[in-house]
Amino acid sequence: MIRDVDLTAHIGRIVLQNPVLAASGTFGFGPEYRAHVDMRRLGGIAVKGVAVDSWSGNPPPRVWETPSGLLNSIGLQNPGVRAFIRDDLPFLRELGTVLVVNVIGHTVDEYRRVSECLARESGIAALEVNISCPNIKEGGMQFGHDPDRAFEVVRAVVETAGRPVWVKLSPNTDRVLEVGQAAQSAGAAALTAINTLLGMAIDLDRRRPALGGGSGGLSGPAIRPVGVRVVYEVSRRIPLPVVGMGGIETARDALEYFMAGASAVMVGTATFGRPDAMTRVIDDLPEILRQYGFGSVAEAVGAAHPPAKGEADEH
Amino acid sequence: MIRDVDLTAHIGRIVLQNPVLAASGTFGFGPEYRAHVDMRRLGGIAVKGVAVDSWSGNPPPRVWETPSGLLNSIGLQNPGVRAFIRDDLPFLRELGTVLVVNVIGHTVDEYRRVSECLARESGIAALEVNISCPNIKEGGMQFGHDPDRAFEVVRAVVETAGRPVWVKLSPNTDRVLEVGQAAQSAGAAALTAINTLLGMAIDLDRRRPALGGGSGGLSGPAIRPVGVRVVYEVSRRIPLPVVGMGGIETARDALEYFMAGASAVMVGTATFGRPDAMTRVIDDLPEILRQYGFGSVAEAVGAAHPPAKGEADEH
Amino acid sequence: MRLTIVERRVPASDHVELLLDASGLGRRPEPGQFLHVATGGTLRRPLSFSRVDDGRVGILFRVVGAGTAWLAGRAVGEDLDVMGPLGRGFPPPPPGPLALVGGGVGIPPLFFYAQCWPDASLAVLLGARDREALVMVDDFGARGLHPALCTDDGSFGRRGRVTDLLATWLSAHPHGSVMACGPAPMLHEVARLTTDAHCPAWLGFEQRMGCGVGACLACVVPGAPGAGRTWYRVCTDGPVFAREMLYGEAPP
Amino acid sequence: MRLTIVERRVPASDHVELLLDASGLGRRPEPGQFLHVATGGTLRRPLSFSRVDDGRVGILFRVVGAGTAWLAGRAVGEDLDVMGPLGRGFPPPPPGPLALVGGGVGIPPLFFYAQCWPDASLAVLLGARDREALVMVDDFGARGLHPALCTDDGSFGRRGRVTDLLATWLSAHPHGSVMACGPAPMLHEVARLTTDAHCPAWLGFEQRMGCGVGACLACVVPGAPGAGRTWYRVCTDGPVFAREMLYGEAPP
Ligand SMILES: Cc1cc2nc3c(=O)[nH]c(=O)nc-3n(C[C@H](O)[C@H](O)[C@H](O)COP(=O)(O)OP(=O)(O)OC[C@H]3O[C@@H](n4cnc5c(N)ncnc54)[C@H](O)[C@@H]3O)c2cc1C
Ligand SMILES: Cc1cc2nc3c(=O)[nH]c(=O)nc-3n(C[C@H](O)[C@H](O)[C@H](O)COP(=O)(O)OP(=O)(O)OC[C@H]3O[C@@H](n4cnc5c(N)ncnc54)[C@H](O)[C@@H]3O)c2cc1C
Ligand SMILES: Cc1cc2nc3c(=O)[nH]c(=O)nc-3n(C[C@H](O)[C@H](O)[C@H](O)COP(=O)(O)O)c2cc1C
Ligand SMILES: Cc1cc2nc3c(=O)[nH]c(=O)nc-3n(C[C@H](O)[C@H](O)[C@H](O)COP(=O)(O)O)c2cc1C
Ligand code: FES
Ligand code: FES
Repeated sequence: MIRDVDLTAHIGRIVLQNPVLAASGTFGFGPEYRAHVDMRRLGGIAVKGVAVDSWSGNPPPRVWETPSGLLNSIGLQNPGVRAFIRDDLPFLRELGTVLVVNVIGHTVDEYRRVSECLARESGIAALEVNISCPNIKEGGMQFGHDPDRAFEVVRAVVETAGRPVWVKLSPNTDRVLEVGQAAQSAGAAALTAINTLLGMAIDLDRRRPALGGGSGGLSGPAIRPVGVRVVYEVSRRIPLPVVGMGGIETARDALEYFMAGASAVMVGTATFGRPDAMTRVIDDLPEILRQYGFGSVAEAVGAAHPPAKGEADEH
Repeated sequence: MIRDVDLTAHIGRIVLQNPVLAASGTFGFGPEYRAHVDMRRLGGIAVKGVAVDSWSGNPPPRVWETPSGLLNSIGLQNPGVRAFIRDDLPFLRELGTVLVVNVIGHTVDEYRRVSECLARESGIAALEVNISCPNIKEGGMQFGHDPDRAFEVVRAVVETAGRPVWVKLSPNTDRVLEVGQAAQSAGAAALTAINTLLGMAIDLDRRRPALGGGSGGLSGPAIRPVGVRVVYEVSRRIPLPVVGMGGIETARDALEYFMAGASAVMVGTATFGRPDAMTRVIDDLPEILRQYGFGSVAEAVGAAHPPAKGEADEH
Repeated sequence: MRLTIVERRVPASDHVELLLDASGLGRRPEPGQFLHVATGGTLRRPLSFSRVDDGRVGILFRVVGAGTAWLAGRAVGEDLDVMGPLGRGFPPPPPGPLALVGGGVGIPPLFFYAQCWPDASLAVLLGARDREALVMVDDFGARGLHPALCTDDGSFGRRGRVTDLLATWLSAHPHGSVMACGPAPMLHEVARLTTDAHCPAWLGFEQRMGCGVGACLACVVPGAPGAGRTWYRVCTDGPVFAREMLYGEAPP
Repeated sequence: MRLTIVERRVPASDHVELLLDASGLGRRPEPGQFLHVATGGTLRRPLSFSRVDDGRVGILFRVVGAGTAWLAGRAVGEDLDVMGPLGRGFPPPPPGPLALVGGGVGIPPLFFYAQCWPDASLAVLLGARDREALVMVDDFGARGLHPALCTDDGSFGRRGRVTDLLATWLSAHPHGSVMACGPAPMLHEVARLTTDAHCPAWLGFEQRMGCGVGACLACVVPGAPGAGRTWYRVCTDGPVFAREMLYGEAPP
C-alpha cells in the first residue's frame, strides 16, 4: 500500500479521514454491519432516511436484481426520529465516524420537525435532505423535481438544523441543475448525487410488477454513467462541494467520480455484494490515485473538467 | 419451434408480421447489416435519424462500454433527407419490410421540412419523431422535455406526413406523461419509448470525458428497468399503442415489455453484440409466450397492468 | 469469507449439493441458518445449511435462475465467497412428539436439524412437486428416520400435499410440536393447522434479500396482525419464526 | 459464426495469440482486415488477423482491459463467437521498394501482409514501447525478413521511434511505398514523412467500434480537410486508408 497519498476529503468545513462514506439506506441505522465491516475505517456513514414518525414502508418483495443493477422499493421504512435518537444514535456516536443523518418527510413541516429533533443531539456531522426517493407516493421525489419546493424544504431544514445541510438530488428530472441551485440559495452546504433511477421489472410468472411497491429505484453499476454525468454537470455549474454516488464498486470507479467533480463518494449497493467494498476502495485508492498521477484526493477532484472550470463553455 | 402462436402486432393500422423492429440508429440506413441479418424476417426497421440537411455528428470516440450498457455520442450524423431518399430508400423499399423513418431537426420548421420531403415517397409505413436524442445541443431532447414544444413539433409533422406519426419519448424528464399526452393531442398514432439515458464516462488516462461529445446516451440491458417503467406508465395513462425498447436482448426481455404494455418492441444495442439478436427473439417468442400462458403477442400486451386498465388506482 | 468446495453431488436433476470445507467458518451453524453466497451477480443468494459432516458444511439447492446456475457450475477445489452463518435457526426439540415438515428446497435445513439432534425421535413429513424435487430422503434413512412422503403429481409417495400428512399426524399427536420449512403457502397452511391443533410451530421463511445482515430492510415478512403490527426481517429476525410472531394467536 | 481455438500462444507477457480453425470462415481474410470478437461484454472487440496457416487464422493481442483479459483466458478447444473478415485491408505491393511500418499491436496485420506476399521484397520497420511489446520478430525472421527494430525505452533494438527508422529508409528509397499500422500519433507522423517524401502510403487505423459493419457510425475518423470534408468509418471504409483520404495532399 502506498502511504504518502493524502486521502483527506473536505465537504465544506467537515473533514473526512478518507472520501468514502456508506450511502443512506444501504447501511442500516448503524450496528447491522458491525460484524462484517470495520466501521471506524470509513470516511463516514449516512444512515437510512429518518422521518418524524415511523413509516412502515412498502410490501415485499422489496428488491429485484437487474443487469448490473438492483431495483428496490423499501419505501423508507424507518422507526421515526425519536426511536432513532433513543435506539441507534448512542451506538453511532460511540463509533466516532462522521455521521450523516438522511432526513425524509411528506411535507415541509415534517422535514423541519425531524431537523428540530436532531438539532439537540450531538455527534451528527450533517443532515442529508432526501428530496429524491422514488419509492413513496407523496413527499420525497416530488420535492426533488421542483426547484421552488426544493427551496422550501431545504430552507426549513437549514433554519433548524444548526449544522451543515446536504441535499440529495434526483436524477429523474431534466431540472437537476435548477433544483441544485435552489438548494444552494436555500443554504445547502453540499449536494449529494445521485439517488436511484425510477425503474420497474415485471415478474413474468405472476404477471405483475415484480416489486411489492410497483416501481422502484435502480442502483448499482448500471447507473454509474448517469451518476457521473449529474456530478459533472452539477459540480461545474454550482459552487458547492458534491458527494458523488451511483454504482461505485472499486477505487477506479471512485476516481471516475472525483475527476467528474465529486469531493467524496458514497457506496451503496456494492456493499450488499461485498461488505468489504468500502474498505477495499479505501485500501486501493492510494495506488490508483498515484497510478493516474495524483498525490491526493483533492488534486483529482474535477480533473476531467475543461480547463476554465465553471465557465459556461458547453451551452 | 411452436407454430400456433400468433406473433402479429398492430400499431394502430400498421400490421407487423412480428413485433420486433430494429431500433433507430443501431441498424444504419438499411443495407449495412444485409450480410449478417435476414432482414425480411424482421417486424420492421427504424432507420437512423434523418434531418433536412446533412449533419456531421460529434467527434470520436463515439461509443464507450459501461456495465451492461453502452454510451454513445454519434450526434445524429446523417446525410440529409434528400440523400436518404436518393441513396437508401430504394433498397429499403425493395426489402418490403415495414419501414419507419426517424426524423430529427433543430427547429420545428426543420422537422416539418423532413416530413414534407418524405410525404411524396412510397414505401414508408410511419415516421418516428425523435424528440429525445441527448447527443445534440439544440433540437432533439429539448422538445422531449417540454410538453408545449413537443406539441408543436409533432403537430408540424402530423400535418405534413400523410402517414402515421410515432413519437419517441425521452426518459430524462419527470414530465414523460405530459409530453406523451401532448404528442397524443397533436395527433400522434403511437409512442415509442425509450430513447437513451443521459450519461457520461470519464477516460481516466486522458482526464476528460471519454466521449468526444462529452456526455452521451446510455443504452443496453442496464436501462431496461427504466424502459419498462416508462412503457408501463405511459401505456396505462395514454390510449395510444406503445413500442417499447431499452435493453432488450432475449424473447423473455421482449415479453417483459409486452406485459408492461408495449404492443411491439425495438432492439438496438443487442444487435451490436449479436447481429442475430432480433431473429433469435422472433424465433424464441412463440415458446416463451406459450410457456407463460399466452396464445399471441396481443394477449400479453399489458398483462401486468392492474385489472382495471387505465384507472388511476395508483395515485 | 472464502470456503473451498470439497465435494459436489447431484442428488436429482436440477439439484446440486456442494460440501464446503468449514474450517474458515467462524461458528458452527445451527439448523435453519443460512449462508449468503456470492454468485457473480449484484446480490448474494441465501442458501440454508443442509448438513454438517467431518468439518464440512453442505448447501443443497435447486437451479432456478442465474445465481443457482452459476453455483451449479462450480467444481471441487474452487472457492466460494460466502457470509455466514446468518440468521436465527430452529430451537432445540421441545418435550413431546416432534414433526419436521419440509417442502421442496425447505427440506435441507430439516435434515440438518435431524442430524443435530441424533437422539430426538422425530416424525419426518416431506412433500415436493415431483419425485425429483423430493430430496434427501436417503439421508433421513441413513439417520434412521423413515419420512412419510408425498408429491403433487403422485410420482413418489402419496399424491397430495405435505400438509395433508401433517393434518393426519397432528390428529394422532395432540401434544406434538412442528418445525416446518418450505414455500409460503405451505407455511401458511402449517400455521393454520397447528393453531387449530394448539400445537407450537416454528416456520422457516424465504424472502428476497439485499444485505442479509438486517441493514437494508428488503427481506421483510409481516408480523402478526394487530395494533403493534410490524415487519420482521427474514435475514436477522428469522428465517425461522415462532408461529405467533407472524400469525398471532388466531388461525391465519 | 463460431471458430474453434486450436492453439494458444503467449509470445510475450501480456500478449496472447490464438489460432482458430478457419474452416467456418466464409472468405479468406486479407491482411488489414479484422475479426469482431464477442468477449462477454456489450460490444465486440475488433482484432486484426495476424496470420493464415494451414487452415488456421490467428489473432494476436495485448491484454489491456476486460475484453482482452477474457480472451486471454480462453483455452484450446473452446469456440469464439466472431464476425468477419470485416473491413478493407492493405492493397497488393505496388511496384518499387516497400516498407512495412508497425507499432505495437499494429505489427500483426503487417506480418500477415508479409505472409500473403511471399515473393515481395520488403523492408520491415518495427517499434514498440518496450521489448515485450515488440511482437512477431521471429515470425518475420522465419519468413526470411530481418526487421529493423526500436523501442521507446531502448530495451531492444535502437532506442527511439519507428518513424525515425522510416525517415532513414525514405531518404534511401525515394520511390518507395509504405504500409503502416500502429497508434494514431505514429500514423500521423508516417503521413507527414511520406507526404514530404512524395511516397504513397496506406495506413491502418484503430477506433472504438459499435457494430463493426458500418451501421452505427461510431468508429469514424475525419477525412481530409477541405470543402467536402467527411467522416470515414474505420470498420467499413477502413481500417486501412490510402493516406490521401485522411490527409489530402498537404502534409498533416
Ligand atoms: C433463508 C433462505 C434459505 C434458502 N435456502 C435454500 C436452500 O437451501 N436451497 C434452495 O434451493 N433454495 C433456498 N432458498 C431460495 C434461494 O435463495 C433461491 O432459489 C435463489 O436465491 C435463487 O437465485 P437465482 O439467481 O438462481 O434465481 P433468480 O430468480 O434469478 O434470482 C433473482 C433474485 O431473486 C432472489 N430469489 C429468487 N428466488 C428466491 C427465493 N425463493 N427466496 C429468496 N430469494 C429468491 C435471488 O436471491 C436473487 O436476488 C433460500 C432462501 C432463503 C431466503
Ligand atoms: C481494426 C482494429 C484492429 C485491431 N487489431 C488489434 C490487434 O491485432 N491486436 C490488438 O492487441 N489490438 C488490436 N486492436 C485494438 C483492440 O481492439 C483493443 O485493444 C481491444 O478492443 C481492447 O478491449 P478491452 O476490452 O481489453 O479493453 P477496454 O479498454 O476495456 O475496452 C473498452 C472498449 O473500448 C474499445 N477499445 C479499447 N481500446 C481500443 C483500441 N485501441 N481500438 C479500438 N477500440 C478500443 C473496446 O473494443 C471496448 O469497446 C484493434 C483495433 C481496431 C479498431
Ligand atoms: C436498498 C436501498 C435503500 C435506499 N434507501 C435510501 C434512503 O433511505 N435514503 C436515501 O437518500 N437514499 C437511499 N438509497 C439510495 C442510495 O443511498 C444511493 O443513492 C443509490 O443506491 C445509488 O448508489 P449505489 O449505486 O452505490 O447503490 C437506497 C438505496 C438502496 C439500494
Ligand atoms: C449508437 C446508437 C445510435 C442511436 N441513434 C438514434 C437515432 O438516430 N434516433 C433515435 O431515435 N434513437 C437513436 N438511438 C436510440 C435507440 O434507438 C434506442 O432508443 C436506445 O438505444 C435504447 O434501446 P437499446 O437499449 O435496445 O439500444 C441510438 C442508439 C445507439 C446505441
Ligand atoms: S436482507 Fe437486508 S435486511 Fe434482510
Ligand atoms: S463500428 Fe458501427 S459504423 Fe463502424
